Amino acid sequence: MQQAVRIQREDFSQDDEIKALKAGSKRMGGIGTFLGCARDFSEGREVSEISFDAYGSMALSEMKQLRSDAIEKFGLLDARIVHRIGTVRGGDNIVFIAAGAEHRVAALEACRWMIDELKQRVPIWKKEITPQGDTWVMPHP
Amino acid sequence: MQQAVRIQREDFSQDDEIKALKAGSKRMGGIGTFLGCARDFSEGREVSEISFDAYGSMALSEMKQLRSDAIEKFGLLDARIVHRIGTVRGGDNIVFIAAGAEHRVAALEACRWMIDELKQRVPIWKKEITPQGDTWVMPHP
Amino acid sequence: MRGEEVIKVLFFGPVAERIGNGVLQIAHRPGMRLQDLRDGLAAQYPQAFEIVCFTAMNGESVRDMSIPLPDSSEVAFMARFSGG
Amino acid sequence: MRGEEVIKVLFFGPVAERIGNGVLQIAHRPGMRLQDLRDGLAAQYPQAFEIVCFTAMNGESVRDMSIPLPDSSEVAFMARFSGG
Repeated sequence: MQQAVRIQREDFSQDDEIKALKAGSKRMGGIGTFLGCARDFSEGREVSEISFDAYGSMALSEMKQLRSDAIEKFGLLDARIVHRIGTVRGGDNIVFIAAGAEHRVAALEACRWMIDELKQRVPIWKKEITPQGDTWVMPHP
Repeated sequence: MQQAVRIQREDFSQDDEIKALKAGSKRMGGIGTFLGCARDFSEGREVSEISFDAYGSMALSEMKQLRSDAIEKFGLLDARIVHRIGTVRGGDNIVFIAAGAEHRVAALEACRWMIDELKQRVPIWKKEITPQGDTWVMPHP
Repeated sequence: MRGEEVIKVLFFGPVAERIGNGVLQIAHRPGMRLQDLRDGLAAQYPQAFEIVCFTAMNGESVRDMSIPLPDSSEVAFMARFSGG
Repeated sequence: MRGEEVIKVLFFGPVAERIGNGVLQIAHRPGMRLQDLRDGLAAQYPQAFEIVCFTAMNGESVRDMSIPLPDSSEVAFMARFSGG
């Protein structure tokens, strides 16, 4: 079984991730997931590819900490986080977050919290590659 | 490709559902899902199986309406709802909801709203089969 | 045709278990209202109707029990839902 | 050993692009603080440091720029994250 927190170039399977998430407990009544995908259009421009740069070692340790924090904060039974790096095309998967809990509210709230926190905490940067040139995405504060 | 809203005995694949959800648009930046599973323990009792009864035709039309309502209310690009009937065991999948939107907030909020509404609107009943006997689940108002 | 018209009444899950049946055929009477059907069945199956929370007519949720009940209607008296 | 000690400075994404490099080796001076390192680099690469929002030392986020900078430290000056 793969690690619960990963940064990788290759795509992932939700079925595999959910199977791994469930493996630890049959008391899991609710699983919330968030899947972030590459859009082929952003801020009025066509986007052909998105490429990622990451401070790999720090990103991985921040993601591991984020998973532990979520498990504790929401009383989860388990959680998983996978982020791709390298270059992806429109429609491709970028990030996957899953939270499993006894009841649905904790699972769904944890999922929402984790993706919000990931964007704040994890040193990864995306560049949009468009026919008009490449642009690093600069999120507003 | 399978229908976006289904009631079925057989299990489903999240990968297949997400692939179908994404098929309509490459502008989908966020997909929220909720997966409800059978717990092997409920209100202090061991649960060996859960069986479902449904008012099939009404349940399906309520689920279709729920999908349309969610798409309109949250400006989703697409949504899917699958509910199993028959008998499932601890850890098995029961219900799957997916909401795809341009941005994550709409996707995650729609997902939360859909599972809450499904429980209110859709005529399906679950019976917990335990070593001490069978009990229809009676949710509190 | 007189005497042939019936209402099909459906029960599911915990209500069906208490009725001991998933479907009943009830003779339709002219001028019959949903409330009349419910009153008759509730008198006959009080334990089942204790847990009835929702009523549907022809697959649509109904709150106003005073509406007329056409013949050949399909009515469901349902307990609180517990799917999902 | 004097003169051999260096600080490894890492840049990623938009900052690396403006620096024109992902890593710089900076000589370590005794008593050096994080702020000294930053000031020196910011003077040399003003465009890159315009977008620097976060600093990490040895993989941990740092807010207090007055802390001492041991030799062999790994420091990253980073723009606002845009992953996920």
